[in-house]
Amino acid sequence: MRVSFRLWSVMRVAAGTARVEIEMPSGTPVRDALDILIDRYPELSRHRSSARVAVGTDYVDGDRLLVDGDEVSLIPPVQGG
Amino acid sequence: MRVSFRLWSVMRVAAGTARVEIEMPSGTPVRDALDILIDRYPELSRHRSSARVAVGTDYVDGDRLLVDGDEVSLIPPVQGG
Amino acid sequence: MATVLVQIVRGVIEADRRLGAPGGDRGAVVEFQGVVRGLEDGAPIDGLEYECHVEMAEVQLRRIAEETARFFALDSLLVLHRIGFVPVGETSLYVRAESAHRRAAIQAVDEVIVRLKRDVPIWKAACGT
Amino acid sequence: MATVLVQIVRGVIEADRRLGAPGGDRGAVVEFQGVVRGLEDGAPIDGLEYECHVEMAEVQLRRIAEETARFFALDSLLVLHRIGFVPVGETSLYVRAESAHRRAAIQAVDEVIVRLKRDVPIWKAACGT
Repeated sequence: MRVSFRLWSVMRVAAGTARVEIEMPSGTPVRDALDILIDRYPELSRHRSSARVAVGTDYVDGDRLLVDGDEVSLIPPVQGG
Repeated sequence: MRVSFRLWSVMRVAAGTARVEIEMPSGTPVRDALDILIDRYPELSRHRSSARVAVGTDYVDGDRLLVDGDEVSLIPPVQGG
Repeated sequence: MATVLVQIVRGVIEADRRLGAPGGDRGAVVEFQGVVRGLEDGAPIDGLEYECHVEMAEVQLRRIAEETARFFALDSLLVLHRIGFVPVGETSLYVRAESAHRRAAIQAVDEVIVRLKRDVPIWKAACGT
Repeated sequence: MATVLVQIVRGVIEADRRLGAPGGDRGAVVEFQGVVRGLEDGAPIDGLEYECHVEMAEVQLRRIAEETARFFALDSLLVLHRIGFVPVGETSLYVRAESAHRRAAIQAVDEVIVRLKRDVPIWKAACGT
């Protein structure tokens, strides 16, 4: 399946891109998908522990199994207000 | 000396007047002045325990000695807002 | 030094949205409006008639506002209380605090209202339908 | 049921002062404005550039606003967050709560902001001089 990652703020800057598409096995858990992403973009690794993950418009945890077409956002600490 | 009392809200309504002037000895403490007022307007007595007293624009306690020309306000529980 | 303004007013309160020095360090502006509700003790009313010892109210309110502005290190604090007849749905009390930080502005607005309701000589009477 | 409106906006926030059903039971209206300050980490700036995951931000913000409005039994709750470039002195966040009682409106405004600052995907970057 094809997973679309969206990178925001400091993570977008670190990776130098706002979107990354990666092929991976269907049903990959979020935490494994992040491993795959960080293999490709090691400059994201220092943000991993502080970032949350969303699929679509909702936060998810690392156990969540991804399906084809999921859009995964990496959410570094937010700063609205 | 002449002491001018101002009555407000429920106390004004109870006494049927907003202002009362009473002659009393110079240096009368506030608490004695209230006794004199309430002798004249016994319908104020049931409000006495809940009312505070101000001289001019400041709250005072019962020990305060009045001087000629003092304006004494009886302040039932306030309801601003 | 904070800009502090308090006023007992007759007639409609027009919130002064321009208060505070432009270019000040404010990061938070909090405004409160107390509005006359349609029911008083469960009965419908047309409005409230506010009675006020004006000279004393202005002195007490200024003291409260100055102390609160100092304590919370506000940039500005404005307090307007309308008196006389205030129809249902109109504003009887308007408070505006400007501060560098949100919490200070919010707490200052609350503090001013708590102290106003305790110490400022204003009373209300329901005006029936 | 409370009237709840949330919006991510580009361009100047014009506070909607007409929100809320006329004749509602509101006795308190609390408004908060977050204003961009002239210094960021001690250095003078021209403004802040807000980045936002808009679809997600609107969903998260709506959930926060609806839960808060229900919990505090508000009459209405409006939350506007501006994104893109916001110059110093302009409003980046506007929150307005209407309620029967003051404390509910004040606490609701604070609660919305606390949760927004924790969960709504918006980020800022200083724009230097």
